[in-house]
Amino acid sequence: MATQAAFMPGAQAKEQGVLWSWLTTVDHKRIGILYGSTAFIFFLIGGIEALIMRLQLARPDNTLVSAQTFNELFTMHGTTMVFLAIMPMSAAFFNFMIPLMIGARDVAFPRLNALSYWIFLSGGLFLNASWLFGMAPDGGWFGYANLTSAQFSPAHSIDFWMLGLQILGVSSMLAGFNFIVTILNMRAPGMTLMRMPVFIWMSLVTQFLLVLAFPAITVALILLMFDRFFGTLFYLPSAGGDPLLWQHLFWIFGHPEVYILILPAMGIVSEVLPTFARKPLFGAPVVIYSGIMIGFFGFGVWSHHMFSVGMGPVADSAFSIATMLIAVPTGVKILNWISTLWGGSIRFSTALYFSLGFIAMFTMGGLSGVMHASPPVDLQQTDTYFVVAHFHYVLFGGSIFGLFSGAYYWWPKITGRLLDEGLGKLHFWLMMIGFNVTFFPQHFLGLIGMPRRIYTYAPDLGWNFWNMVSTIGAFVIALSFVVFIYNVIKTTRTGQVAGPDPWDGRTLEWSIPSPPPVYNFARVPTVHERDDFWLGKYGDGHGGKPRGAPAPVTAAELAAIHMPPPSYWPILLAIALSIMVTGIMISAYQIIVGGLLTLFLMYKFAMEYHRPPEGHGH
Amino acid sequence: MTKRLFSASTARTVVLLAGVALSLSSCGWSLWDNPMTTVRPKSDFGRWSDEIFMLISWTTLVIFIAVEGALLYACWRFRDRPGAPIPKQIHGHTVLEISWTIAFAVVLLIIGIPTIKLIFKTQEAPAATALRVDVAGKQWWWEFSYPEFKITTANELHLPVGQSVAFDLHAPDVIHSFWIPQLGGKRDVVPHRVNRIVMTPAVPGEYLGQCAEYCGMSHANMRFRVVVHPKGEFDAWVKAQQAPPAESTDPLAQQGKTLFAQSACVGCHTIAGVSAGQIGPNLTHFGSRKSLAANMMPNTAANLAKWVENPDHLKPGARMPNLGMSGEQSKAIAAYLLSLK
Amino acid sequence: MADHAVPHAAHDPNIGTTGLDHRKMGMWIFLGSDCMFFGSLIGTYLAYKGKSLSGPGPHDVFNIPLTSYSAALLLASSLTMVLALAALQHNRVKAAAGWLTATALMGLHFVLNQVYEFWSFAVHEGLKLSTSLFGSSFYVLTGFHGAHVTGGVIWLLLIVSLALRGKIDARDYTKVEVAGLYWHFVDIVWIAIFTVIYLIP
Amino acid sequence: MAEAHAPSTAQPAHGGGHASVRTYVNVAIVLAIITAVEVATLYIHGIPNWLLVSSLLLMSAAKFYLVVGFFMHLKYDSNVMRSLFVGPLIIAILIILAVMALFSAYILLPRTYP
Repeated sequence: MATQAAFMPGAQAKEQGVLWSWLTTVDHKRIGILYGSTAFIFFLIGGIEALIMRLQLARPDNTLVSAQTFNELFTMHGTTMVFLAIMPMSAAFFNFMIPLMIGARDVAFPRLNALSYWIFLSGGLFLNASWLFGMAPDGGWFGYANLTSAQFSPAHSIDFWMLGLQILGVSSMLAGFNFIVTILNMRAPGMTLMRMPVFIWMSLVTQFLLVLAFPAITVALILLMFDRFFGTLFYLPSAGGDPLLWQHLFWIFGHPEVYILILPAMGIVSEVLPTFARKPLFGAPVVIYSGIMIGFFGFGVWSHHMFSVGMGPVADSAFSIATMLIAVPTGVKILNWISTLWGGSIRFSTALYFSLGFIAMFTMGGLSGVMHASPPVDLQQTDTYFVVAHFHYVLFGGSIFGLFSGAYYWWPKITGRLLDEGLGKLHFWLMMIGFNVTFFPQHFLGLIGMPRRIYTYAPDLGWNFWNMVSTIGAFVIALSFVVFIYNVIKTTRTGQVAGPDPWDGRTLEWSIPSPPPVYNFARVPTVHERDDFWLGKYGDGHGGKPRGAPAPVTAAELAAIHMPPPSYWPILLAIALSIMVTGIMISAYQIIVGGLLTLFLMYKFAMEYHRPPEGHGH
Repeated sequence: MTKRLFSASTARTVVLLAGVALSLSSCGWSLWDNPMTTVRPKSDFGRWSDEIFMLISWTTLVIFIAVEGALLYACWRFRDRPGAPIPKQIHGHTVLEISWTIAFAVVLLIIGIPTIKLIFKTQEAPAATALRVDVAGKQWWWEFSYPEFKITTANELHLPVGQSVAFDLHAPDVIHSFWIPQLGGKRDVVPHRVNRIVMTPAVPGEYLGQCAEYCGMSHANMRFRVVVHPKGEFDAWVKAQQAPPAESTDPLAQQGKTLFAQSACVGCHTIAGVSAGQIGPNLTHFGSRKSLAANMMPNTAANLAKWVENPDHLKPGARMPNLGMSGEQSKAIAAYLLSLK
Repeated sequence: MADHAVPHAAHDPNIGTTGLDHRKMGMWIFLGSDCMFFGSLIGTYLAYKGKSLSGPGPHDVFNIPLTSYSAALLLASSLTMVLALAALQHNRVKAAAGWLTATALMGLHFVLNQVYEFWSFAVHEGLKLSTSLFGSSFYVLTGFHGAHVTGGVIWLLLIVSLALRGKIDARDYTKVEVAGLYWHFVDIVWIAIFTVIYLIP
Repeated sequence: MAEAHAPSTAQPAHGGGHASVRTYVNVAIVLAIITAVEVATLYIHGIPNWLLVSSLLLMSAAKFYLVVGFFMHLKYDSNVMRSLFVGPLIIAILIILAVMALFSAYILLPRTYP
């Protein structure tokens, strides 16, 4: 048990077959790829749901789908995009890039990392399995009480949603603990916090938001579960319960969640711009502090989602002011990004296109957000398509553009091959045009009174034209992803081989081969500055000379690298946990059996490496 | 591989953004005048919100143009040129950072101060002279009661022009949101508490309202109609509503009345002098209403007969059960209900 | 004892480049996160305080002497927990196992007290989960705390079983320390609950 | 906080070691005394409510501090560990206070309907 044999790269995979090696992998890079590809599939599912909704809304009084189906579609679209697409796509980059960018060989808890992925997968499958049972959730991604109570939603659809989110929450929090420890505790020698790449900083803030925001929704969902299954009265108005309690708990989670979705993209942009402008990030400490400010204030603005519920003028004013304050660090970030470009020597790669798209579109989303910070204005706009437009400018124009910037930027690092730049730019322009055609008219629709979450509308309200435009735009977006998928397929075999540093990068991940070896760094680097790799190549411009190539790595150094071997406990534990949680819908015996199994597997999991390898300590 | 297509792509960016700006500035204006527009306010409350909205819109438009302009200019001006040296490695500029932080704070003050003032102004207690209307949002229709006049009606709200109105909002089932876009912002209708919204309609006319908080299957069909009357007209409307329902001599309507009184209808609906059900809409003056099923369709005999026959077919999830009425029976009931002027 | 972590950092996968232990840091973050969990539950309880429409109120049912005894039990178990850690750090494995057993037993006693408390509230005072907002929020809050204690008891007993099988010695003190952090946290949550829910009128 | 925890420059930071068994026992005695006083205050009549509530909160904060500081060694531990726990604790307390304020607004400032 105490002998943790040195795991030599690749050896295990050859012995045990490809599938088994992926099921048992604890390599952060493989887990990152699993996260990314799973999330992309869920992203496509969520996108198809959106297309069906757009088709339904293309014409007034349309009957393509029923009211019930439409309500299921928008519920699942929101839930899927937030929890199964954007968050895990970010997690893919956290997994793959964090260790590489801080000069580590793996994350702090590799098996916990695998566990997070398998729990995420089971949560995603569970949530989508509801379609197969004809019981897709229909309470909205926000699931406002008391519509979700047993009285108004007696079917299991809400249970699928409630338990699915609970499972996904466990996954996110485990990943959060893991990455916080990884970032704080596994940085390469010399990499102080202020020398960390800005992407790592934004990831760190995101992880803190995750581990601190998810408990609130966990509690909200627990209360809902008790209401639905055990007869408690938390959201039951007739017993004095207040449905607004749900809204408060939900948005205490939900607003930080917005920053969970956008901060990773901001981090990516903060890496891509300096690389292609060939200039350091302007005011990097300011960008970092802004990110921290956004994260911290993110916990103090939740009620701006609730201006219309009647909290009274004092609370309205307090949350309005707090919300406006949060616009300051956000605006400061945008100006710092533009200043990074200023005076640079900008190379227009696809990755940079997407980052520029991020800045342009996120600025719009941010500015329409300022409108909602003013409660009197918000009262007209909340729950209309104006808000739909606003948050798609933030989450699609922001997060998705940012994540695709990261995808084009790090693709060569992950796969060893470059994506085709021509197809990439086609993807960008189709997505940019399609996105604006889809969502810009929704500002108009909101201002002329179209409420959200309606499956049909009357023909005489002046909404027909813009709805049709919006639907057409949605299909242009879909086309852009066809181009992306084609690009991926085409370049997998024939793409140009990237080499370790295709973009003339600035951070540590570009100092190692593409794709990186299992152990990442043959020799753990020592860091002297932010953008250390760049300074090593070019000097600091103030007389600091470029550093020469490092001494070649010796066989003895390679032999001394210990990597954790694969483990099948994470996937088993994830299965057991799912058995336990889903038992709530099926039978108490299943909960007990699943619970005991979970406990047993946790014990086996913990005891797999009871002791560190021999030679430690004394 | 990263250096090609520069000028062409920039040109496309410019064209695209110009197009966006154009659509913002030119085609926008002509389409604001719609039945549920929020930017042509017809009440004091709506007008105040709209003033702040315009203030923020213009402010943010200036910022928008400045930021996007700077972005595009930077992309054009500092594009990579062949053989260009490594640019100067600038790490930041403290004075700049401080000054744009302050600039943002100033902009927010410009927006924030009137906002806070307006929050308090719009949430003051209503004047003693204000007309009180109790609004109940139910799955999926609206009930309006005027306690001063002892009138209850459904899905059609009648208001006098120029008089302050205080709506007290109740929700017996789930959360809804009361919204008449042309008369101002919405206020959620929350079980367990009574919310209030106060406004003074300024222009007579017909407006549309709709539930704006997702409330279940037929949320999209929870609409209502608002009629703002000139003063005298409103009084006449009140009088008509207070009167007992008209008695029709039409035999079909008479037959319908008998059917109504003998069937399950009476369990849910009130018709003064006939029944006293509390669950569904009050039908005492149903014939005077212009629309049916929470403003889903015109209140015609044909529509009404279809509705009585199978409510769920017209309005998914409708709480009114299918009573198994035959075509003849439902036509009779429709004739009766429409006679209730 | 591993007093010099840095030289070994390259070998021990649990020690990071800052010289801090991953597991300990992870536990602290978990506890920070759990603060939000109990914070939300306590917030719920307080939001609903005094808003029940019926049923017995808090001070009709509370058995303060019993709960004070439970609170004292948990505090005492915190002491035995640190004593266990101190013993293990000096490689006195048997003593450590003894203190751990004492800790777990006190925890178990606490849980049994709570079971008795719930039972007597339900049977004698007529306060059930579905009686009133107070019943709902009280049982869910204290019940989740009780579940945390139960989890802790199982954890401690597993460590005791390892110790009895000779699988734990001074090298493994971090395992006990991390379990201890969790245990003390459960204790401080009870300190808060005891004051906010039981004592404050 | 940033520069103080540069990797490889930090001191080895271990729990234990800094506090002796004697300290632990002393802390436990103080905890027991505070608890006794807490419970005792309940049985003294005539204390004004504000004084009772604030003294109870103060005493439980003291207990909280003692357990976290000594039993959990946070007093001796690295700044990283301290901020990992104290930061979230502060956010949690602020949120509890905000929720209380939001839900009591209806009691403190009743909206009078004529």
